Amino acid sequence: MTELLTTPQAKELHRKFVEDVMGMPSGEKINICQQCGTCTGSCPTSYLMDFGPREVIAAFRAGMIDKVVQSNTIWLCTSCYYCTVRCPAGIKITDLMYELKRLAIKYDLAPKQSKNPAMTKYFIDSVHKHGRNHEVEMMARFMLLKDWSLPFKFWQLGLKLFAAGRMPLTARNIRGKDELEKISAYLEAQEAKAQ
Amino acid sequence: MKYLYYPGCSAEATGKAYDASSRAMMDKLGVELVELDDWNCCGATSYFSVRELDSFAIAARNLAIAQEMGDDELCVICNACYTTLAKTNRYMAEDPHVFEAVQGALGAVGRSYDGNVKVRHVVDILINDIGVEAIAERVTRRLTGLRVAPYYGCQFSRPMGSFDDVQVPTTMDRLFEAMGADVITEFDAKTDCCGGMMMLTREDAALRLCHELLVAARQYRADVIVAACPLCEMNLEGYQPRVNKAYGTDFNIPVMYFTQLAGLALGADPKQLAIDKQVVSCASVLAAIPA
Amino acid sequence: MTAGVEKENRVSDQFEPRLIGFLCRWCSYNGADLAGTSRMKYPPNLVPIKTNCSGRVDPTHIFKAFAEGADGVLIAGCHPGDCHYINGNYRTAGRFPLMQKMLEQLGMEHGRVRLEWVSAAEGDKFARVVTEFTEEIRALGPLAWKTQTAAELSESGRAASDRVEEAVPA
Amino acid sequence: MAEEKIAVYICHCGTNIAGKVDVEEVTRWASEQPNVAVAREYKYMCSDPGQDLIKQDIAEHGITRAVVAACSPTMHEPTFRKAAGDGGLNPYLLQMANIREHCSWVTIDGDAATEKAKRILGAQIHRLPLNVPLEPIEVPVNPNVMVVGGGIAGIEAALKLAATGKKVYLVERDPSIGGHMAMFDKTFPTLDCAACILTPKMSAAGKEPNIEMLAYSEVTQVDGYVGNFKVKVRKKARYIDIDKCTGCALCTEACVVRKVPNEFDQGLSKRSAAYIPFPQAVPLRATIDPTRCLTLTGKKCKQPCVAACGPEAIDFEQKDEEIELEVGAIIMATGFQLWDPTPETRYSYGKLDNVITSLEFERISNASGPTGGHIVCKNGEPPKSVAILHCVGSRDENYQEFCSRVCCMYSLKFSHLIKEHLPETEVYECYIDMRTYGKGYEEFYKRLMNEGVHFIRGRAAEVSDVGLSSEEEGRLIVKVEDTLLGITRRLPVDMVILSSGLAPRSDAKATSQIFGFGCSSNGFYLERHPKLEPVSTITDGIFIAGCCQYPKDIPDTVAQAGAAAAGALALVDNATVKVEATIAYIDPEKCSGCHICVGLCPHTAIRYNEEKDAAEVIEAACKGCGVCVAACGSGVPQQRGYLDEQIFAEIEGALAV
Repeated sequence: MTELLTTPQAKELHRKFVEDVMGMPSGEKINICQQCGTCTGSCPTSYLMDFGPREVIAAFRAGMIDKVVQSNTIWLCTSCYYCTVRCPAGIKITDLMYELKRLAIKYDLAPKQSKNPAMTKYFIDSVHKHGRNHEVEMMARFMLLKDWSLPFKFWQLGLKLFAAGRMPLTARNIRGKDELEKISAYLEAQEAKAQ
Repeated sequence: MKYLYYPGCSAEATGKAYDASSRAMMDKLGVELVELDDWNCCGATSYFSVRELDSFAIAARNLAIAQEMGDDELCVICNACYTTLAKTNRYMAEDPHVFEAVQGALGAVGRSYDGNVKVRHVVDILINDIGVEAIAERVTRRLTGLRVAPYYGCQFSRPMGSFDDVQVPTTMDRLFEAMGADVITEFDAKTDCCGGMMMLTREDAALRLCHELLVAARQYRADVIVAACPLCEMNLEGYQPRVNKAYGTDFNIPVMYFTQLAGLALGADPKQLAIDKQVVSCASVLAAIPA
Repeated sequence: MTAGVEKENRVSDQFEPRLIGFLCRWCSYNGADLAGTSRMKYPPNLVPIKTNCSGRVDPTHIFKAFAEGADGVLIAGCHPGDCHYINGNYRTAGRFPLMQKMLEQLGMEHGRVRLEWVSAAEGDKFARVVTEFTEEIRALGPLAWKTQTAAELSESGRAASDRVEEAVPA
Repeated sequence: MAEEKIAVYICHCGTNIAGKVDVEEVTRWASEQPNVAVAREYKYMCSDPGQDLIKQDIAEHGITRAVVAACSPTMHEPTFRKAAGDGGLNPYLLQMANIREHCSWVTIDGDAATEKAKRILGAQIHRLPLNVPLEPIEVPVNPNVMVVGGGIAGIEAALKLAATGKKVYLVERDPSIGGHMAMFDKTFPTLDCAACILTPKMSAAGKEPNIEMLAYSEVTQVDGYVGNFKVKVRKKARYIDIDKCTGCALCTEACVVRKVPNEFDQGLSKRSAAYIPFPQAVPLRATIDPTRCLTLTGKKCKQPCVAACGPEAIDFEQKDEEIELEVGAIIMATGFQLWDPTPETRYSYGKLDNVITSLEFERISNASGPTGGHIVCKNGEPPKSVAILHCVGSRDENYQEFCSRVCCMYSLKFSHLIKEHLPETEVYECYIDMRTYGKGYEEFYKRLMNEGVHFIRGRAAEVSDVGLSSEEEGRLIVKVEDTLLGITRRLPVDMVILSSGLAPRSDAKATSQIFGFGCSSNGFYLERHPKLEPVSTITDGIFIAGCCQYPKDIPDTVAQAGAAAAGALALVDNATVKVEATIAYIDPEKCSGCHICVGLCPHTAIRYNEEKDAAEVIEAACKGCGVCVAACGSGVPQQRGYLDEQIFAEIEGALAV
């Protein structure tokens, strides 16, 4: 099964994926996937994915998880959970997608053209900075750095929202905002210790 | 009645109207919403992408505060916040490893959480605590004849389905039926995905999903779509022009937060409900229901 | 779970509790057989003793087991309603709490006796129960009763069992 | 006690035991145990040479007790006890120690297994000296047999038994026998018409003098034991004198209540309150539905049925009647029910027209069905395209985990019927795995490929009515991933057939409790042994056949029915049967007559004897549960084979190691 696990990185990703997934509650259910396709058929965005949810599991079994991590698949998951609630094998596929996102970010393997990792990053930055996600700031940053075309696409809507007071320009910080960074730092340290 | 209340980040921006209308509606029902002190972002789906434990710990900070405030229930209006917070509880209960880690992380900032604060979606509270009968009694402006398409979105009852059916939720249907509306119970797309955050990163994909939803709403002759999530509402309402542009359609279907429409039925002032803050005009809706 | 069993199964210097399991012949004994035919793995600490019905298990049997050095005793019978003898297992259920009380009066920790309903189809449940039970008793540690003589114990047991039966509604 | 000579035999069972347990060590250890005269190991104790070992040792070494450490006693205790008997030893002086199912198969570590084997064996070695010779009690056998359920399995079993001259009571819950098979149009893979092959058997069962048919009846209580069951049967009131009724059906035409959903047609047609479920019904007698009949529900009715009935068979005064029957054996053939797809909401069953179950399609395609065999949608139009969704509710942890075995084949049959009736209609089969395991099945699959059916490997995700294009508008849209292409397809169709799995009957559990045997975890009746005794239950004298045991097709069902009939015959063809000797006895001298046991005995097998002022056991009624033994404060009642001191000895032995 693992003849495809040629590169050290592929081996490492496979190992980490197995370790993490088997650590999840009922993570071992991934073993009993019937490849029935209910997940992919239910997925609102699978038609765009390099690997549909079903193929993600097939690829994992073929020792190709590294290919999946580098694919666009995981950045197209909208976390709608259709696959998870419909899976006849009880596999928590949405959680698998999160796991793959984590691997992609951890090993910096996200496809460069994909905007989602950046969006994720700005979201977290914003939360760390203010304690809450300041939508306007996040979007502004995203547009400036990632997608120049957006402001032009959205100017009409933007104006309407602004007029309606639905786009406040200044952010309010929470008192305990530094707590969030501390929490992340603590968990990062713990993880480091574990390895 | 009194509930500890978690507005969520959108409530301060695009989702202002959801926050305002929730408070106004609850007020009409004699329920006080006490805002959670110094709450932080639930982490939404983004944190899951960094370290799963981060998302749980970040979310748990809010639950810890609720515990500190001596409450064992937390009312949430945003589907994403609801799922993230509830999922945190579930995983803390299911997985001792998660429980430990979260405790440790909270400990690092001088907090602690035992996992006993029940996360309640506002719809859950309306249906199961207040009850449709009690609500029906307080209706002053019946929604007679109004074709309402309740749009639950993804994370309303998925994945947990703790207070409503995972695949075919009906709680909002029951709510608006009690208010005399002509509810489209068979609304096929009621839990389909609106595209969520993808509207910014893969607009084509998100527009396609919104288009499918709007087609379904039109097929069922909906006068209004009511949503229970800021992102759903934003995408379905705000992006209708973009959908029309992309698909050569002429959709102009009013989309409201369900709390706005419910608020109207309960006699709240449209201003309080921030109905004028909608992008697609709700005039047709207001006109359709006798004051 | 297998990993856990792996650990339990190795003969190591950690405390290995000695357990006696009274299995009703119709349901639980067959359930244990099914665990075998399905090659499920569980700790080796429990020795099964077959009775026709869990209702046959007499307080004195339990005293005897503890007196002979058992650290825990399991009674397993058919699910309520499934009893091959109509309601024998209800007798067991009625008797059990009082047996527990007695044992506690005699200074025994709660949880050294356990009652479970295991059907002939529940091989997995049998394996799970034995695994849990072994762990729990391991945690409780050895029983200090081995010093006392079987005679006096089964005597007190016999006396106590009278009290039990009087208390059980016929 | 007298010095006993115990022989110990440790079976390798090939590697099943020896692969884990150190049999040499156990043998060595056994040879050092008190009273052990001989200790041997052998590759297969159950083989003839193995059994001969026991006989030889009895002869040569004057063995007085023996224990075989091998598999479960439920497997081979009879074998070895017989061997001991043949060797001149009382069979009850031989015990088995279960070191396979309870030891070698469930233990990971070899040393641990070896130690456990010693404990299990030690318990029996300690017990043996206390064993006393027993004689199995021989009881007469009632030659009659009861068959419960009148589907193809029950009919087949009843006919086979009747042919041997045995009296058979055939109990059927519905007004007619026939079961599910009577609803089908064709049968796979041969496509012979179900009615053509079933109807003759039905009428044969109706005419067979040795079969007493109890249709529209249910078993309410079962007492007794192997060879001697007492069964209470409630004959539900038909409100028709079955002897007078000629089955002319005039009452059904006269009846004014005409809008009752017809169960036989899955509610797709209507029947009257007075009805005959289907034209070939056996017995061909009318029934009046007490829940719908105006008269019987206390409403006003001119009772045109009474006027229409020539032979004056209608009797509104009729009452349910309970009868008690005595039989020596019982065959359960209670069948299955189709899994109700309503909970699988994404398929919109019950919400969207033209989403139908397989059984509904069976009726629609049946010449005597609600549409006269014309395959049409609700609006009467033939479908231009049909999707057949496999594995509905099957192979799914949320519903039924198992595979129902027949759905793939009946789905292929449906495709063929559609293509036969409507050659222009497109048919899509959405499947996970195509399971065509039977004789001629794979060939049938190939045939359907040639008939132009579209096979899509993928489990349908959902069925919706929201069309996104002109082609989709007003039709049913099936979303499914074609897993062989890796793309998701939207199939616009006019009819969706849900190939639902076969489920245990909703009352299977309750029924199994009435008869005193168990159900498997999947809800079907539990067989005594999955391979060697698939038609027996843990209760001697009660057999199972057909889909009540597990989903199966008609050939397997008929074969199993024959096997169950043979099993029952092998029992009731004997004048007597030996039953367990392990029953209770009470020493009147010791008994204080406190009555506690009398009230506790589940089988009222203990009575209080006035002049002895003591309780006494009615041997024929005692089933040997031992409740009285445990209940008695002074330990007076004892149970043969399970004496207190025997159990004590087992405990000592188990803990001595």
